[in-house]
Amino acid sequence: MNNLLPLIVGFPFLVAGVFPFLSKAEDASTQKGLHRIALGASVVLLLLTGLLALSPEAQTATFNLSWLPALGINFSLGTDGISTTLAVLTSLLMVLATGASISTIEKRLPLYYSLLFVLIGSVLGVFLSRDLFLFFLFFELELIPMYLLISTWGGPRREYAAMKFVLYTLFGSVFLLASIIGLAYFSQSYHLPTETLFSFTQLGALAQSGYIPPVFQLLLFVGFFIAFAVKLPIVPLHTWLPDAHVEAPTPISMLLAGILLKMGAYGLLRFGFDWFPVAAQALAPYIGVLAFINIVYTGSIALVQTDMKKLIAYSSVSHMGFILLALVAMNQVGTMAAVFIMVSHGLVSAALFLGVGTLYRQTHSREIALHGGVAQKAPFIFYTFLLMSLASLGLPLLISFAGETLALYGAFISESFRAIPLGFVTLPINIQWITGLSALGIVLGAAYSLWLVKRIFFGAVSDACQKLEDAKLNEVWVLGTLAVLVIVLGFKPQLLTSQFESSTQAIGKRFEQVLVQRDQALLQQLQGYSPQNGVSQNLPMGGQ
Amino acid sequence: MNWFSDFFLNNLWLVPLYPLLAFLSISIGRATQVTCPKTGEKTALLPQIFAPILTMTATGLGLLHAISAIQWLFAQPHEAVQAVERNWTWLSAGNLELKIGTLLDANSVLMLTVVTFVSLLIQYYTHGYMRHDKGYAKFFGYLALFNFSMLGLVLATNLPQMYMFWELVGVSSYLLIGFWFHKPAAAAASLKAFLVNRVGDFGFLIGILFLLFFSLNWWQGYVGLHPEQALLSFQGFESLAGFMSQTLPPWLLGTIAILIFAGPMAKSAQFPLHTWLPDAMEGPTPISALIHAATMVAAGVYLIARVFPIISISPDMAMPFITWTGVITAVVGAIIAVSQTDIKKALAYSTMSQLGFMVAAMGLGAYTAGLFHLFTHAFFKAMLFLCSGSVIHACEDEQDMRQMGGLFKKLPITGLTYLIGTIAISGLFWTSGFWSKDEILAAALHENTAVYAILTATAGLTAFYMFRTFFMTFMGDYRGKAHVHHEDKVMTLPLQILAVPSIFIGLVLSGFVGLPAFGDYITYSLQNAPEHHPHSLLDAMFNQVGNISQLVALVGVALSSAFYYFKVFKTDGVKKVLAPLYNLSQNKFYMDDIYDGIVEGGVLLQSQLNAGFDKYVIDGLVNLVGTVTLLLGKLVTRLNSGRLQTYVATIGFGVVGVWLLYQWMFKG
Amino acid sequence: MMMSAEVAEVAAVAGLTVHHYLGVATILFGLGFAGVVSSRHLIRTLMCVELMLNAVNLVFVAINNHVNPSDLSGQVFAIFILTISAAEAAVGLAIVLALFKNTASVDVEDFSRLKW
Amino acid sequence: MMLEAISDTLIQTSFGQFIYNQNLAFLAPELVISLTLLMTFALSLAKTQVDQAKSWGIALLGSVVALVSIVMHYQLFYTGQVSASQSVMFGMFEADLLSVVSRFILTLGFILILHLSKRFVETRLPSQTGEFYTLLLTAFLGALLLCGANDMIMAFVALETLGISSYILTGYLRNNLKSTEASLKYLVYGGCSSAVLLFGLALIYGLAGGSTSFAVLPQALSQASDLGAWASLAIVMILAGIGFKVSAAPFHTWTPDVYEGSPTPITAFLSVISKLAAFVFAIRLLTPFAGVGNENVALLIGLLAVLSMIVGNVAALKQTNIKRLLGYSTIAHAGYMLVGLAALTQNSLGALLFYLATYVFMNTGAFASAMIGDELLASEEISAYSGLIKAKPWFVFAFSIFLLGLAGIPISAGFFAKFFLFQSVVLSDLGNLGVIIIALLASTVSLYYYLNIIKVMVIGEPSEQVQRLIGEGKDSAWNLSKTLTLATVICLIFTLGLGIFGQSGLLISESAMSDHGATVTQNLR
Repeated sequence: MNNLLPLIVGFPFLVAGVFPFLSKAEDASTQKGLHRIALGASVVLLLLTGLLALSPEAQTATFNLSWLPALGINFSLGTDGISTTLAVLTSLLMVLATGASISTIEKRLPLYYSLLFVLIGSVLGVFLSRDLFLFFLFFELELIPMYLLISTWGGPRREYAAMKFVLYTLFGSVFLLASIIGLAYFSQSYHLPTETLFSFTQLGALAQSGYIPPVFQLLLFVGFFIAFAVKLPIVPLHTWLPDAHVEAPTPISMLLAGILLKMGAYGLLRFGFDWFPVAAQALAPYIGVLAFINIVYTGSIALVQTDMKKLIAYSSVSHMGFILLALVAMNQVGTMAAVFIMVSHGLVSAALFLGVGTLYRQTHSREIALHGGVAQKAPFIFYTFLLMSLASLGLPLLISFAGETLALYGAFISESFRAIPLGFVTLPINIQWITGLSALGIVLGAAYSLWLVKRIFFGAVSDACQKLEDAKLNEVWVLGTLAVLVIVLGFKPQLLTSQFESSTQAIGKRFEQVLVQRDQALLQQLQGYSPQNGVSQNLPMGGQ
Repeated sequence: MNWFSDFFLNNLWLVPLYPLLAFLSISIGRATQVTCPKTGEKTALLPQIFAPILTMTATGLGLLHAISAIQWLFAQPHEAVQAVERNWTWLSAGNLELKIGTLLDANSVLMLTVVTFVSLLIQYYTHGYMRHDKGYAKFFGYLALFNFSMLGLVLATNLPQMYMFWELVGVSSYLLIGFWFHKPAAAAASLKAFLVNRVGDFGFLIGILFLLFFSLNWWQGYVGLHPEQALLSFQGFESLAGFMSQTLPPWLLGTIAILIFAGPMAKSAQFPLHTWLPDAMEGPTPISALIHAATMVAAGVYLIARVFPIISISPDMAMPFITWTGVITAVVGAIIAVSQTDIKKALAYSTMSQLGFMVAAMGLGAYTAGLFHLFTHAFFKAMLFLCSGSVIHACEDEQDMRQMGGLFKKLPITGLTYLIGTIAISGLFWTSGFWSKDEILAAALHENTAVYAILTATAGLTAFYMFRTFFMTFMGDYRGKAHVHHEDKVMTLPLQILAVPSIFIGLVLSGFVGLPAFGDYITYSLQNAPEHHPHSLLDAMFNQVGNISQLVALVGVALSSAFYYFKVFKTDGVKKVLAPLYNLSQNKFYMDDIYDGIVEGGVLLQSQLNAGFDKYVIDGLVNLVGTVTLLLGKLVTRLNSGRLQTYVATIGFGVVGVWLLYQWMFKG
Repeated sequence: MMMSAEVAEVAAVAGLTVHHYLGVATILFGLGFAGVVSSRHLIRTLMCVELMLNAVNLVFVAINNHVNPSDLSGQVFAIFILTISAAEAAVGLAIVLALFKNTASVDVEDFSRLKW
Repeated sequence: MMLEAISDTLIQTSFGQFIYNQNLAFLAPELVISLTLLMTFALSLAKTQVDQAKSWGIALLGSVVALVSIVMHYQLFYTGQVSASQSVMFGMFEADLLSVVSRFILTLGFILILHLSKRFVETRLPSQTGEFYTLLLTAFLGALLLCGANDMIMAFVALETLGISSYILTGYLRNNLKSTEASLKYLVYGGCSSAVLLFGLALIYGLAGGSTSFAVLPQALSQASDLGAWASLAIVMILAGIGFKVSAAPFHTWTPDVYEGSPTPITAFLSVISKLAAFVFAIRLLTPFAGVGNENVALLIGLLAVLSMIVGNVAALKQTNIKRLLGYSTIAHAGYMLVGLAALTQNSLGALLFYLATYVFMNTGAFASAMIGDELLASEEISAYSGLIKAKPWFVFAFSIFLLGLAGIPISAGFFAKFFLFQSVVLSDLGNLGVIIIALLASTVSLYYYLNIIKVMVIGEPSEQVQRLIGEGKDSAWNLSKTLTLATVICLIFTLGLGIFGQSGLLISESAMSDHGATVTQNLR
């Protein structure tokens, strides 16, 4: 099973290599042929990842090939619960995106599909790599295909949006590279074996061991945090997302929202919080505030957007805020919630973007005001879009409810921080306050999604939508699969959580361990302190 | 018979499942188009007629479960009712385990019977009302979805599960209100209903989070106590409340209780969050009857009953708050109902007012009275709405009472049942309304005389506006233009069935007629529970509180008939005299405009500011960095002016500059 | 060997130390550089470049004499510099000639077509 | 075996004896190149153009033989028959591993340049090809000598041979005003900066106690605890000289004009060969100063590095001429390399050497593509390239790979080289992380203009030149020069290959700077 890993990562690149040599004719039959080949290839990829996920060693498969021993870099891939789940999500969304591009992309198909497969190969590489250099290589490799995909097939302001996306992510990866090299410096200065200088196990153990002086731990954490904050995105560094989404063609914005944002979350979880829990706990108050801003601030902006895609883009940022909140909770519930929302948001936002895409394909405008009464013209789009909007606002027994409640429950019962020290003044705001205020996000979520549904689907049929017909066949089966997944995984979330339960539990236990140590240290500090009856009497309101 | 009832008792989890299956089969059946071989035209897989059959069988089975549950309840000694609870894990993460299950105890039996019985009748009625509508099957699908969520809520064993089905009920009411989504008013009403409910759910969620925090982090005792019970299970609420009252300060207890009360405040249309209920009348009448009269709005009161232990531990903060919210809602509802011209809106405001009564009862600690009024109100209010439905159906969808009048002759059964309903709601002649309202007033008298006075006055006002609607629609001569059809047999049958409990249920459950009293099973031992229990039937019928309330109601009826039947006084004369009150009532206390102001001025304005800030400041900063780099680039290329002398000069400046910088940086 | 001893005596008598030579050399160097920067005429620029190179010769010889008079590697270096500067001057003149043939002007200002 | 036979007979002769005891054998590549130089010179006197064309063949043959001799020399090292440091000609030339490896890269680069210039020279100056190659070989000879020069005089002579011949080559298109103007600027600027360099060397000569050899420097400086005023001025002046040759800011003003004006093969030559040789010279000269005065020299070089990174990248943003843009990009890359030089540790210099190797291939590839673009579209403006993917997709793919390589985007050698360089710099001292972050931010800015070209080619509407190309359709096939395409393909293979299979390349460059590799690195960390 171990050598399945390089096959999964290598296969997309192989396909990408083949596509440019296929015929460039623009007539219908070759187009259909190309679409079919691409769909076939992505289905094969899905089978491979599915095979990996269902195999007994889904959580422990590893593959190692020494590549540049002179610098301690080896081509090592591996899986644990989280990586397999995200890999399966990636290949699933790839199949759906290829399905969606059948009706949206017409010109220059060979170039389009080769870039798409390079993109998917690099994302799979990111999720499955167990060597920090390899991770960084794949992290940067997906930039150029994404740039070309957005700027060749995108909307009117595509070049600006694509360039902004690339430069923003590259700005983030500057700090990622700085932290990677910093970590390598410490690994070298502690004379750890050099031929596995960049392997996760070695660097992870070093980071978690606490040998690195706390100041540098903090700096390294901040380096990783900024890099993945751009990708997640977190508020001050998020302005690339609305532009990139609005200008990207539908299948690309499906992938962008579906899996590219998850690279940020995955990185934050694995390199940020998991490797530097002490530093993460120290900065937890500020990240908590960022999470709140991410949820409520972008939620309110989504409310007043006039462009459909921009509204959904801002709502994705708001959902990513819940992931951040779950991570800040630093307990088992929070970690599971974070990974769960990664998957649930992936499916829901992909469906929402395809829904908007089908409308944009026919009305050629994303202005909400121009649309009206679409429900009477296109019932299938209406019912799937309604289902997905309800899912995105967190309706129970649909997929994202479990994620959001776990995030809120986990964050509220967490003890990660009791006050926000701001240099001279310490605000008595603890994580419970932050969670309570972030719960406003679900009200805003309901407001903007249902208001969008009302303005587009209900009421009289607007003139732009007179000639609107229902979704095409390929869009029907794509939206259908997503709807089934959203309902089934909503009814029985354990189907999903059983995949990554063990790894999130392990990470969660490590977080809780850090919090317990912090409390013990605090207790020793107040020597005179003697706990009365074993019940830790820290009132949520008062607290330290 | 008992293996039959055992089957129904043990797998109560089937009750919500039936409507869910009905909903799924209807939606899938209608969605899949299949081309029939002979004619070749595409029809839906499931013919239209199957939709009502599926939904009604599902509700019928639910009713059978309810009957066997009643049998099980009556078989038990009412002092020690053994609740039956079964749980299945829905989602577990770390020390948090969310469970879904079914809880069978007195309250759930009560709600189960009300929901299944009333919805069965309404579904039969809908067959008549919606037969010509294009979305006929879809409507029954949505009704099945609503039943699933309501029954799930009723049988919930713990608060998180209750919250889940709470939101599902909210969504099904959204779908049903916005059923005719091509009408802009219906679309707006459904959005408003859902958002106001969502605001209530926000408070409710914060309350749950608090309870979760204390029971998981502090209350070390929880885990050992009931391993099989779910987190925050209703069974364990007494011990949780006991623990919390010892450890937490009173203001915190009060805040938690009020936060949880925020949920019912929105769902049961209590004062500040009531504006969605009248707009919800945009939906078809059957759902106004089902959801906005009998079941959903009652879910709020049911939740208060479930979390009563938590509320009761803050007697001097949460309980008065709830009482006065109930009272204000009752008064405001009644006043606005007086000036309504649309028959459904009038009934909607009367529901709001009656809900006010129930919530006030709960606030006063009159647990049994509140639930008893909920029980009786479900029947006669559903009947009233169905009557209004049959009137509207007959007058070709005319809802304005000023265009009706004299319909008694054309629609005798509807007229009669409407009269019975009006008598019941006004609490006259010992109908069911009298018994339940009488207990609330008795509790109010015992607890707080001011509340008693206001509630009695409101009871009188209720009688006034209810008879006003009766006289305007059924008495006098027909003012409308439309040709009035005959009443449809399918629609009048449920009316007659509902008339029976509206009259006798109060008497039957007063405990003097062989059957056990309502209060025997549905009680909650509160230290300061009102001790007065009528000893005999006569004493119950003719006690002091009952007589006063009947008297006040009669005065109301008299005044109303004076104005609207005998037309002794001109209504506009009174309007001028009570002008301020009348304007207030006409404009629904300006609540809608206040909310529009809050939403437009507050939320949307702030969002516009945020969007502007995001676009110009953060994005502006990013673009600024871009332009600054380009400017720097221009500046640097300035150096390459093409003139050889400047090039060579840079060597000199370069050397001197670097050397000076070196001296300054490393030596200075 | 003899030669340098006498030279050293004469220098000592006249009070000339290596710093004087370096001073003169730097002044020469500065003049050369100023000449290159300021002159408009190409030939004068080339001559100033030669001047700078000669200034460096002076520095070499002075230092060689001051630091290690017995070993003449400094002066050898100076001779190399002389040859190289001669080669450079030749090439420079050829280029100026080519420019003159094309644009009939030797003014530096005319040759600023390649810019920004 | 045949070689041993020749060398045995040769040794008997007195001349052979002289060569033997001065182990001149290690100067074999230089000797071969001078031989070919003479032959092409003889050919240049021939009248007929056909003979002139043969000179390209001879130049190529000569450089290939030189390459073989270098490889054999490396074999000697590898098999340990020869001890690391072999000073030749009384210490003038140090035939150590550093010089071998750098000369190997140089020759590879030179062979590519030859391929670039074949068609270019035949079409533009058919009658003077012999003379062109003679000059090119002299410049190359200068570069080779510079790599091993371990003495001031030797270094200066080599530097000037390289310099003066490249002045002439820059102005070789006599009737083209741009070329002559470029050579004028190059000459005057080169003259001044070599004067400044000499002034510095003179001061160092004084400091080193009157000996022109670099070997003596380490002892001379060992006592010096801190750089005196004169010594620091000397270092700055030397840096000015090196900065000119390597086109580092603030001594970069000549680069854009000369790169735009001079013929493209010569620009490639300047940007690759002379830069590499100058860096080896810098390594030999500056490493003794590593320990002096708590790394002041390192900070000085770092200053230059940061300045050139910022100037190079920022100025290139708004360029429209492809060669001028590549000129500014070389300034930026000089900045990245100077960061490696500033760290002055063994593995950072090793990584620098590897970076130079990858840079040779990427830059030559980029210039080759510019030349192909010039042949296809007859214009150096980037706008002319718009929509080229519709006519020549494979050319656009190659050009994009070179540009992405220069930008340091993955799977190209540029990414790996940049990563190794920055990582080695930080591993020497965590304090350098600040400089690295500046370098990375600068390379982020650089992606804008590299990606801009790719965007124009892939997304732009076909320009009129490209439309004409599409009109010609497939029959225009590859009437491009065979050698030019061959050179581009070789560069492409190396740009993609050197990263992924860089292990051997890395080992060689690491060994070059290891203890036994270069005499000069004894006192390095």
